[in-house]
Amino acid sequence: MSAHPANALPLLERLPVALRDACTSWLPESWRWLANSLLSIVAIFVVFATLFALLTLAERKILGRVQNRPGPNRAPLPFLGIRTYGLAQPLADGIKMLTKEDIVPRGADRVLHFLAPVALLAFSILTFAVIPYGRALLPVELDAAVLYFFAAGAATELAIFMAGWASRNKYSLLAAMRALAQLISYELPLLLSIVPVVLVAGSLSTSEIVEQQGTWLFGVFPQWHVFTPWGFAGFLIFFVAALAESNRSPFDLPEAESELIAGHLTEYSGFKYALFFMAEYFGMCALSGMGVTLFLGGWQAPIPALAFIPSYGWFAAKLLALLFVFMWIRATFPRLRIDQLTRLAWKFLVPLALVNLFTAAFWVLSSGWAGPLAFARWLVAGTLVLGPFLVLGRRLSAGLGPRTYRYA
Amino acid sequence: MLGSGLLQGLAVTAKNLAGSFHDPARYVTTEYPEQRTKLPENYRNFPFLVHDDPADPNGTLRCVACQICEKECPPQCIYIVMERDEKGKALRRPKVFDLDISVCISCQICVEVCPFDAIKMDQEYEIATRNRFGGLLLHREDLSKSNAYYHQIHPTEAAGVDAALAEQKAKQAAAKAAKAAPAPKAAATTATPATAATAQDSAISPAPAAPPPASAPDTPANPAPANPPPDA
Amino acid sequence: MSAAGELAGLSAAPGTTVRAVNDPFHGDLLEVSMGPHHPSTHGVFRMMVTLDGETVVKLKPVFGYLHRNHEKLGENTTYLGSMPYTDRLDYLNSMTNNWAYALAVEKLSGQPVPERAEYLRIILAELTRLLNHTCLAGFLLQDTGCSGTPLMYAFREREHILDLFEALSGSRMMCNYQRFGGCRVDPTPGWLAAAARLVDGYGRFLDEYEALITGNEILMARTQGVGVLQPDLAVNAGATGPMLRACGVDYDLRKVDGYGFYPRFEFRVPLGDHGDTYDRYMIRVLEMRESIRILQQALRDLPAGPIIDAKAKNRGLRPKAGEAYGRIEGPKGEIGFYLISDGGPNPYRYRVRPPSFINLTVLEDMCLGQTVADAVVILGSVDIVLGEVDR
Amino acid sequence: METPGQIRDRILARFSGAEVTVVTNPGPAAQHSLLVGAAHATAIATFLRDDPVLQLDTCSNVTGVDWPGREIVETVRQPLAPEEDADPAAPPGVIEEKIKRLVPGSLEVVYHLYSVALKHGPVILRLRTADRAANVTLPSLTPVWRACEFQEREVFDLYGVKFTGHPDLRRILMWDEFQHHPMRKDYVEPDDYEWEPTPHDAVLTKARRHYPAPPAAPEEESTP
Amino acid sequence: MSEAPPAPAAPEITAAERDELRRHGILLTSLEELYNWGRSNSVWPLQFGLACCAIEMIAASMARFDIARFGSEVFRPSPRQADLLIVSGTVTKKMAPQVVRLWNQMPEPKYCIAMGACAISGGPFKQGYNVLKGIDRFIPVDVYIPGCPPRPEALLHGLMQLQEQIRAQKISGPEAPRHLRPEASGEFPVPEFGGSDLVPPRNPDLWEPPTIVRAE
Repeated sequence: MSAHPANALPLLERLPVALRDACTSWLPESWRWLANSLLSIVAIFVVFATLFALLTLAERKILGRVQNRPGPNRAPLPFLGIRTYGLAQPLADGIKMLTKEDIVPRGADRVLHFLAPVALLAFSILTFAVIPYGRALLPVELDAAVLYFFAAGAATELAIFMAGWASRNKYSLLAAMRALAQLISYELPLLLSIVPVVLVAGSLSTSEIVEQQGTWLFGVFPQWHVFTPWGFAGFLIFFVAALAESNRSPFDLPEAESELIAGHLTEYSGFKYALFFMAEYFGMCALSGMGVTLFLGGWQAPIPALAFIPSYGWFAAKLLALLFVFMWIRATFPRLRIDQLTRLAWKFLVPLALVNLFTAAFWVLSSGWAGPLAFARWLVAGTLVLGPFLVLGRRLSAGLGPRTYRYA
Repeated sequence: MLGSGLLQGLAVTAKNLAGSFHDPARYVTTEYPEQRTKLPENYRNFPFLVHDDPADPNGTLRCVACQICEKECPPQCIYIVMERDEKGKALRRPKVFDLDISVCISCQICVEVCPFDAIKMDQEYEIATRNRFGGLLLHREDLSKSNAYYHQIHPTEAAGVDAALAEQKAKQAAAKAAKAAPAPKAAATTATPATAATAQDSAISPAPAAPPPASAPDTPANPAPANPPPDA
Repeated sequence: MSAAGELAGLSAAPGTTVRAVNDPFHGDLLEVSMGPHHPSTHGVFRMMVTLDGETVVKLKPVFGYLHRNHEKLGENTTYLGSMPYTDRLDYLNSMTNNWAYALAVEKLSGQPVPERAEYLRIILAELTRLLNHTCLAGFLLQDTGCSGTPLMYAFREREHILDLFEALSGSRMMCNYQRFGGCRVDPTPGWLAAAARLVDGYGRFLDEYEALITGNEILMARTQGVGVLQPDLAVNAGATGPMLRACGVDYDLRKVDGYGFYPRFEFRVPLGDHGDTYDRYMIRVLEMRESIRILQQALRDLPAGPIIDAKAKNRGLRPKAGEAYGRIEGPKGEIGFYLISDGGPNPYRYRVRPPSFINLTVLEDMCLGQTVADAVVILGSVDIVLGEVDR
Repeated sequence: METPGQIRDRILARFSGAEVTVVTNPGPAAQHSLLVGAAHATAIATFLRDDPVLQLDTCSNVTGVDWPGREIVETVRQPLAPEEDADPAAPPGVIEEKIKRLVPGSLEVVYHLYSVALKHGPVILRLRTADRAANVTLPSLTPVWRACEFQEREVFDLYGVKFTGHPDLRRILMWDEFQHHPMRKDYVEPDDYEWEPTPHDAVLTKARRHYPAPPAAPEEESTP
Repeated sequence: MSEAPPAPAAPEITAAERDELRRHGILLTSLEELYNWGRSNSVWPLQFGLACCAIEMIAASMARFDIARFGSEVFRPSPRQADLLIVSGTVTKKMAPQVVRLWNQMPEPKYCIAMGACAISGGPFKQGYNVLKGIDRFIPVDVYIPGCPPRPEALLHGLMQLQEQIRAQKISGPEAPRHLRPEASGEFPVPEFGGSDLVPPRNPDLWEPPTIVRAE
């Protein structure tokens, strides 16, 4: 974990680390790091597995509320029979999934069919290692943390391809091809969208990036990257690409229910299916976490007055807010088509991200401008962001638009 | 601008999300089984047989086993055997009245064609069962329900039926007294002022229900005019 | 987009030659059988799709998975006995099916219909049109990949219409309401007031629905220019209803045949210019707004009087020998009944002209050259109900 | 719109040797139809479609009808051969004769044609096969109206009319292995009513076949 | 594994052993309850509509009735992830093999609800030549919901009946459900298309025509 001067922090802030240290303090020094790492892994896994369970429920509830209905609310607690607004629902689903028969289709590649969900989950867990969850909570301090994150994250699509290929099902195969196309298309804008952050921060270390966002303009306005023109654009590009990377609506093409039954999941049952589901949510969490880290100030409080709330609290709040947006979007949008998906990536997001790189460069260059020049700086950067957006947006939606109709 | 339509859509869903917590129009769930939608009076689900005396549910069935409904039933789910005495004389009541609700489509044609107001539509729908053959073939005993029950589920319609029957009885009595031509045949055509007028209001209109029209003749099998039959 | 147009020639579709499935030069084609169990085939429809990558190069519909012998049963049942069966043809729109059948029988037997009944038929038919188009909008958006939200809103409104149907006819879906020579149940003032409230509020629902989705760029991208149908092909292939009008062909039986009392009402017929999926969707939305106008007029002007002709015979109807073809503008297109009577209690021949079945004739023409995702959406925009397609 | 008679006359003027007769409809609907011989059917259909006065550009409905062979008693009026010296102005003598005749069955296909462009219709075409067994071939009108494609397939499937010139004549509603044409009046459906809770005579008879000796029915308790 | 309630103690069983057995039994009962609780509250239906009843099934999942409250709104399009087959509508003979195939593709434990008259007996269409007279001729049905179509509430009622049935299941012993008995297969023979009917027209192991008991 990070090398913060732990004692300088308030108790609440230190609490998770202190607990861990208390647990391992009896071990000899040479063993302690291993135990610490294992404990961190377990802690992360437990936290995110619980979050996954709650997120599935939250998603069903939010979808329900958007659709004017309550969502799951009847499953009583086991043995007690008390209804708790459906809190027990994920547990019931989990028990059922665990005990469900596991079917491997005849003619499927048994090894790959088994490996795919495992690999997917493994890769998505790997990405959790470099996200700073709090001031003192960074599992692995890596110099090239951002690079590591995207390298591990990209491998998940490979697992989807494995699943699609191994299932020996035509729908799964189509899904596999879609997943690959999607991977290739969206890895680029995803990476390009964070280059400006790296450029401005001058570091690939996530903790460093978060630290740098910890200042306040006039003591009120947080200096998060999203509140700059390039950061805003970068965040939007990142978010769209993250939606695509985590196969969420409107980019859930591999799983496209109305077209490909369940896509790469068509032949998965029982616990393997649950693993896929889990990995999807883990991926979503990881990407949201990275988005929070890079653009939304990580664990920093929005105003200094609220800094007494522990940093991991802020991180969690921002993470949940982003996840809510994921679900909100899922509740609203139709799905894109595969060619439109790739076109959106190559003809819109990638050029925008490239231009955004220049905007960021300009931002860095003009960092000394003050007074009226500061205004000019915003104006120029804003134009650099908005102009290409309008031009490219118009080109992208050429020929599309509302129509007027005649009457006989 | 690209994205404005998307934002508009998000606004609508957000409005519904928030509205589901305070706006009854945006939270429309009836939490069955704790809450139930009030069934409109006209609601129909499977027929039943009306009997007049709860003390003798099978003896006072209005059904005379004329088998008209059996013949007219589109999916052919009614089976009637008339009861006969030792000499083979028809007793004008059903010995067997079986109704297969695994086939019945609740089309109400049996009710429309019945000249004796003997078969009416029930409103029971919680009849899911594990027993395919035992649970879904209803016999005369299962089908027989009291007139009071009929009044309970279709009050307006039942009142009309009762009035018509009383009228018919009075007329029969009068006819008998006058030793006039045998009435029953003509009486059979007396209209059921069937499906009730206020029946439709109860479930849908929070506004005070309008007074029922004097009579609403609408049994197409027997399109009686609005005024009572001439021989009444 | 243009590919479909080029291929839409009259001779093209049935025998269009495509590459061999196993082609050493260009790579293999993928044959996918979509359906009869598929989330987007609206029941048990099946499409044998041949794909080149994601592009559809051949599409053969397979029918019959819901062929429940409606016509044969109709020939073994009395005229009245077939009425509840028509409910189950296009099970979303029992009221219009009832009307079409009643109309055909009335033509066959020369049965007049009282004025109030004609008004009621129009009210219920237009409510059915609202119901059907609302559901279609929901299902179509479900096919484009919405996670249920538009469908939920559509069904929320549908429930309100169903409440009206249930209060009037006793059943939510299988109304069995029309009779030869009139209708079965007279609505009460309370029912009419409830209907008027619903009609007045429906415009607001449509506004919200359109705000949710009509301007959505993703929907436009998914539907504009997708599944273009040429007007001359549409006419030749017997397409009817909103599908035909989306191609810009002005043909609405309510205007053309003027059955019922439609000529008394003021309404317009919206026409599309592109004939694509978006037009098919929008035409339905605009038709709903016209339906609201018709409903407002009908509810305002509903005359008093009997709801069924005094001489009308339903039970034991034996029309004179002869034949009749009666058709109305159903929500899905021209729904017609062709009846031949030999003077008996059952029709000698009972034939349903199913609009969604015949509208599917051009499915392959619309889908060729599009992607598999489009095929699903195009099928959704045809608006089929399998009960009617297979009968 | 022209009456069926006018249309027939125009067709006959255009195609010499074509068989076209007006079939009158005695019912109140009075939708009369044209019975067209198979030989010229495609040409006549094309003519109807392209004729500027009619422009029957769409075929709304295609129906199969089965007319099984039946025995009819009909009165035949035959003019007596005029006698040599009869007054030519007098009406020729007639003898009436009642004969029993076996009308051979046929399969009929009915096409309802409408004009979308001119908004009129219907013009009803009827085509008849020679019999119901061997000669059940009719020309397909799908090349003229695409609308007939699936409907003719349906008629083929359910009635067994073979349409020549149809691009894709396969069974459409029943499965390919199916051997019968179920909408024909003499079709016997498979015997799969093994048990029906409310059997009717026909069904009960069928069901009995599965139970050569049905178990003795217990007497239902009679109503007091 | 032993029976859930400990058997009447045979003389050679000591008190300690009986205690042990009882503990075992309690553990088993708790396990059973947890297992049944999990399954009964997470019944995911197959997204599979056949006819009219499918519309009411969809309506049951919509806002007014909201089958999600029971945890069952996850209509899975793939049979591999589904627990419940709602046969919602007329099963034609042309469709019957596909339905059986879908049933076979579902992993155990799986349940089947026959929704509506057509699925139970062929309903109004039972006299049709292409209509299967009840899906229970080929696959085992757990709950029958009559109606044409049943109201959405009736479907919910049927679902609740199914939940009750699941909760009452034993995980061992002779009355254990099919999926826990090794000798019982969850796979059922798929009928084939014959010249005039399905071959065979029913699954003789599963469905025997009951005897006609009918007073004349």
